[in-house]
Amino acid sequence: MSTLQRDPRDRVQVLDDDGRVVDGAEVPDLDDDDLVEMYRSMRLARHFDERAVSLQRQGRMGTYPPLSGQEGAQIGSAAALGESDWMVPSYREHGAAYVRGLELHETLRYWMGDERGNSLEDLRIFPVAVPIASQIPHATGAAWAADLRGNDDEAFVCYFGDGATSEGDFHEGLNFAGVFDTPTVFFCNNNQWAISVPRERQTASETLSQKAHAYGFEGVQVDGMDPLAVYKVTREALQKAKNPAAADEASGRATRPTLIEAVQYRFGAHTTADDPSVYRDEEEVERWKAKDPIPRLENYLPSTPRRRSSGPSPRRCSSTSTGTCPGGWPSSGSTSSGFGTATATRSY
Amino acid sequence: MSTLQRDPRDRVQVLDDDGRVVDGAEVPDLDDDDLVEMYRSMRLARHFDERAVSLQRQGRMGTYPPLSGQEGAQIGSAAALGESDWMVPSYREHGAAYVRGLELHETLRYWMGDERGNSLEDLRIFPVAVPIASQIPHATGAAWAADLRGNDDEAFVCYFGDGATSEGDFHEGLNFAGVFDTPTVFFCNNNQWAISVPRERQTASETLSQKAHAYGFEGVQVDGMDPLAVYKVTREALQKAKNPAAADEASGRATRPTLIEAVQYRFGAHTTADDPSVYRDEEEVERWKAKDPIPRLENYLPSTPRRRSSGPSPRRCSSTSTGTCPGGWPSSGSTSSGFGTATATRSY
Amino acid sequence: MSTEQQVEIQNLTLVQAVRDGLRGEMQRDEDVVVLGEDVGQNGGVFRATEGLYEEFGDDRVIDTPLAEAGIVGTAVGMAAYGMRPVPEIQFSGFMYPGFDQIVSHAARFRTRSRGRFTVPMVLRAPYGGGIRAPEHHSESKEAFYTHEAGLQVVVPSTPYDAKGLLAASIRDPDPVVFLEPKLIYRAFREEVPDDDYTVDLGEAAVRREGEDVSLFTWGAMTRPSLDAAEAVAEEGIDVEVVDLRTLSPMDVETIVESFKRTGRAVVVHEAPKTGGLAGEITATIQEEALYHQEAPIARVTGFDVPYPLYALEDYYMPEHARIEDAIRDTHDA
Amino acid sequence: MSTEQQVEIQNLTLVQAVRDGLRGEMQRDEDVVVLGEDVGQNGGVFRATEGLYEEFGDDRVIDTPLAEAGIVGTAVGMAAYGMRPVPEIQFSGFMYPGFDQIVSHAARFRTRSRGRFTVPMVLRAPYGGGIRAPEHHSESKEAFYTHEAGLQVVVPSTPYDAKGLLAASIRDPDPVVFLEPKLIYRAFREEVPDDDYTVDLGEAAVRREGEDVSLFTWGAMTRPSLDAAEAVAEEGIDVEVVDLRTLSPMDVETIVESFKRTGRAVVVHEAPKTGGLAGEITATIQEEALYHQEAPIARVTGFDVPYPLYALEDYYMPEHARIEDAIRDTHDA
Ligand SMILES: Cc1ncc(C[n+]2csc(CCOP(=O)(O)OP(=O)(O)O)c2C)c(N)n1
Ligand SMILES: Cc1ncc(C[n+]2csc(CCOP(=O)(O)OP(=O)(O)O)c2C)c(N)n1
Ligand SMILES: [Mg+2]
Ligand SMILES: [Mg+2]
Repeated sequence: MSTLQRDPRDRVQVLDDDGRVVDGAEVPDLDDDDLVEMYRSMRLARHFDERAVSLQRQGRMGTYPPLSGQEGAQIGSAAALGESDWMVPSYREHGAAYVRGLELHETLRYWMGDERGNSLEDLRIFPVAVPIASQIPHATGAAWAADLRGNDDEAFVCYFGDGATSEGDFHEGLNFAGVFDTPTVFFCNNNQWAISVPRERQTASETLSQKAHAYGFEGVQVDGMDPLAVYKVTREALQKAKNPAAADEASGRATRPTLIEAVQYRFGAHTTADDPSVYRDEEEVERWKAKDPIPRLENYLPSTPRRRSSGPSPRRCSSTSTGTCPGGWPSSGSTSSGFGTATATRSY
Repeated sequence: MSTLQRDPRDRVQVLDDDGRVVDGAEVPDLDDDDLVEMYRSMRLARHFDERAVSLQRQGRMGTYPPLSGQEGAQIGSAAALGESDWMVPSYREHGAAYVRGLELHETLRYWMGDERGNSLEDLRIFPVAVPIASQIPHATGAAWAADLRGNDDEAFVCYFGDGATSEGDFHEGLNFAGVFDTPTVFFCNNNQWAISVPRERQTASETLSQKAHAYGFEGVQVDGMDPLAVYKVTREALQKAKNPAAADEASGRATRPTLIEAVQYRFGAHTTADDPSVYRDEEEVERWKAKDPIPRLENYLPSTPRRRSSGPSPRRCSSTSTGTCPGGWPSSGSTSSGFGTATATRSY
Repeated sequence: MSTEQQVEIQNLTLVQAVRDGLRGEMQRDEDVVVLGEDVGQNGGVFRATEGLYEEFGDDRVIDTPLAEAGIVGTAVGMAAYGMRPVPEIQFSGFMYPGFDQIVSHAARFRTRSRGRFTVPMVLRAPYGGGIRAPEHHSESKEAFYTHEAGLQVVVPSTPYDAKGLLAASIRDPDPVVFLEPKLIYRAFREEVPDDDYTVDLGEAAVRREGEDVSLFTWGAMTRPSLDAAEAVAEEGIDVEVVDLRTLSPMDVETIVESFKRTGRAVVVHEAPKTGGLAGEITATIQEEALYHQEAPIARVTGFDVPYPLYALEDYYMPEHARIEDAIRDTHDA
Repeated sequence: MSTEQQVEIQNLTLVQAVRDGLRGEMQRDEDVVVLGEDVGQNGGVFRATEGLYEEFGDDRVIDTPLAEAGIVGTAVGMAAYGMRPVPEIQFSGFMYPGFDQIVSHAARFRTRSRGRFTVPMVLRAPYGGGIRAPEHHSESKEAFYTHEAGLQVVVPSTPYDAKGLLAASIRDPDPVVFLEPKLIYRAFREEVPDDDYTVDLGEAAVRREGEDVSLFTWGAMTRPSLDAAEAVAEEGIDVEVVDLRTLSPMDVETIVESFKRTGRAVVVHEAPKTGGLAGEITATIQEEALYHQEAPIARVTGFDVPYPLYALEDYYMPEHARIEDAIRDTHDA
């Protein structure tokens, strides 16, 4: 059974809080290079985040939305994208966009108030969306267009927060996806807070993932601070988006879209303009810090099966390498992750 | 178990298509006068509808939205309202509004292009809402206000169609109702069509009632052409709205709002400007006509327990009787239906 | 194609010309898709998409769920991906649930991404009053859209223009709000070439030349304006009637040039006066040509009230008597 | 209340005055409730509701789900029921998801029901640019709301007015869109009476008297306009600066009376030029007082582009140099 077919209240996990594989969990098929790259990207994202917050404090950057705590969800999900897949971010996906090939200086440039940091040539990343949930219908529409054009190897991952699920655009975007069966993966970063509003105030529904049933497709809840579990469900959802019949061989009735609720926590402030101490306890933060995705993956790494990557990995599309991205990326039929080797030579 | 706690796919019925009580169904506690009044109102609504369509054809009225086929849902639900309850209609609830006390000539006046037909003094009816689903947040907000004011005997029934469930306003209105636990009954007249768009094109979800689970409250599907079943579920939902703990004595955890999906059919055109032969088969219409709520209730009437109403019925609020509606209506604690005797003297 | 059909195609109503324009563009370019409520099998509530579903199928003429933000928002996504969606909103009064997607997204993708993503989308909606319709079916709020810099706004007033402007809009790389005056959907016919052609965006049309007073208008108000011009012509007042056709970007050159000759102007629109486009036009004229101005510029518009239900709409809509009076006053001032 | 607090209360920033106004009205009238995103425990992202949650509790200072149509729509329902909700939209650029509820419902319940239902709601939103914020956080689209007849639109420019206009708005039986210029939320302090008071809607304030040129503006543009007036005063140009305060209904009398004296005018606003209120004001002036007009009325406004990210916003916003130039040109024309 695909993990996507679980009860939405049944949270998918691969690693426990200490980085040990949980009983019965199936570890996703990632080779060591990919795992190391995943780890490296998570560390880099955290480091970038700290630097960005400090640049803002120094008055060298405008308001910035930090991501610390959410690296597992961002890197785990972005790593699952194939080269021909698309990413439709909110405003906090710096780490995910980096995995996809966006240079970090472009992210800085954008948050320093320059639209050119948002001009993501050939990366298959939509521009940063500030109005909450507004990007969701875009993801549905673009995926629908890909489907109408017969581009069967393209699926779309659309990111948004727990707060976004309350907006009409969430409802209409997911409902269209269900009706037109578009290849869209709706990835909800439930970080427990929408600025100062806690998840319970956002909706009375027990889980966010179960909202998928209102639209006739599958919803799944995953431990968003477990990068391997996130990778796994995102990968399965992407595969289903591109080939729903194969994803559910039994019935052949699976539909393309999936709603993933990645349960996680934002360690820092909502943005640099926010002071979370006004609305939440330090104790709560500490509790969630015990699930920090970075030490978790770090603890897991020594116990990997030690497989090397087979064959040449596809390169991350990177403007520093060849300037533009090769039009002919390997097809998403390839099982390789979104990571490549080109970045391994960078030093930070 | 309250019928509201059923699986949303399990359609509540009291009468079968021929007007016989279905096995195991509990007939709602309505006395003969009420049943006859219900029947009379349904006939009257049908008759009014036919006259209105013909007035429009004669050029004596503007566009008019007919209700034929939907009398069971309209009269059955409106009869369940207590005097202190409120009705928030869409644009097709002429029958429901009549039960609530709106004179039919006011309805004609409105559709003849005069806002005064919409100035519903003291009837606890909100004005006709033309933009689809826009009245849903109003119903949530007004119910919320009643709750904040401590007016515990007021619940709100909000009507809308199957098409309305696709709008953001539906989502936001129901989500707020769940979060703030407002005394609102969301009554969806699923008449299978939104102009020419069939129910299946509206959403991929199996039922509309199950959408309630996305908002953390109960959803129930009812045979909308069975006035007794409609009365029953609406009554239960209203009681729960006003006293959720009592409604679910076992757990005491029931929430106030309910989504009712009343499955039915519009026999006529969407409006007098519409030609349904372009998009649907006469055969389908005939199939649904076999469920016509009027002969169904007519067949049932001879088999009632023949109880007379006990005590004075509350009067329908009627502008022809005393001009205005008595401020001190009997409290909704009374088990009487929304019908009264004042109208029984009218002839049509 | 039968001869009979060819003859029909040459002499079309405005709504038929819209349909013909859509059809031509859909034949020309596979990326053009039509989506909206009841646009498919039903052919649109005004029949503007009649026959397209049969000709192009469900993948290109798409009945959507009842959700305007969803319609506009998914169309924005489609357009950003590279298609040319032509969403229809059933009445312009129902564009507001999709307003955020129109003004915050369709209008901004190009700037937001510095040209990486554009939104070649044409958002069609029947608009304006006078057809004895229910509440919200008679809106005329073009000023909302002309105030948003990333949008182009077009209102045709003739069948020929409707087809040509629609084609130009669909081929344009940026979003167009295409408002169709439903009062004149079937009011008259005009010869419309069978072949596809475009009418350039941003160019006004002088419908009647005149030397005494310039009258600026668009859409359904063009006809009563022309009628009024004919009526006052008998009194010796020679009115130039300019149909703006594209409201954003506005053809300021033609407006100013006409005004410089006449020194007097009347602006006519259905929308409420305050904040309506007549104010913008007046301000522009006095900026560019104040020293030619001989009289106050008159605004003949709807009133500053919510559009009434139909029993009162005849009092609301500008009609030729009000226009005539304004012309006379302006002429005599 | 301690003396220290009393002193503070007398000398408030604009955002503190808003808070003080809310507090006073909530104390006066139990029906007043505040709702919106982060207005509760967090006290609002600009601290406009700070302390209210603690004082009035969760039933009157309500954190809502993240949904603007839901916020406005439920507030409309509350208001129709008889309460006096004061919803906050976090930034005016996020009012659009709720636009339908604002223009089609808040603005129309009275007319729709011929007075049976009214909507005594005040929709507050921080608005305008200049604070180096992300996209959509610097909007200035008051013209959208002034074009909708059923809405009143208010923009305070001083702490005293903010409190008094807000109180008047809350007590008004009809809906008010209350736009708070966030650039000056904390720019300066002013003596504000501790007691409650109202500043009447619909009345402009002459901030500086002058004989040569009338300058009409509102909100955050009032200060650079006054600065510009002082600067040109040294050159002998005497500018009258009129702060409109209420944009709808507009105080046409004060505008026209001032203009009749000066014969020259400059209108200053942040919103894009095309379709901005400067056009409306100009058109009104020339209707009412053309024969007093000595020079074209200048519009100093934002540009007809989407509001840029902050690296360019200083070029976008009108500042006193641009205003000075316009005054000089108008004076010398
Ligand atoms: C339509 C809209 N309303 C309000 C805001 C202001 N705002 C920015 S982020 C935010 C909270 C978002 O919460 P969530 O969706 O959970 O995402 P998170 O920030 O937690 O990642 C709000 C209210 C906005 N950007 N857009
Ligand atoms: C926001 C909005 N969009 C579109 C319309 C046009 N319209 C009027 S009724 C209707 C279909 C409504 O279908 P449904 O909700 O099922 O109600 P029914 O008419 O079947 O009772 C449409 C699209 C509208 N009134 N409001
Ligand atoms: Mg969140
Ligand atoms: Mg329906």
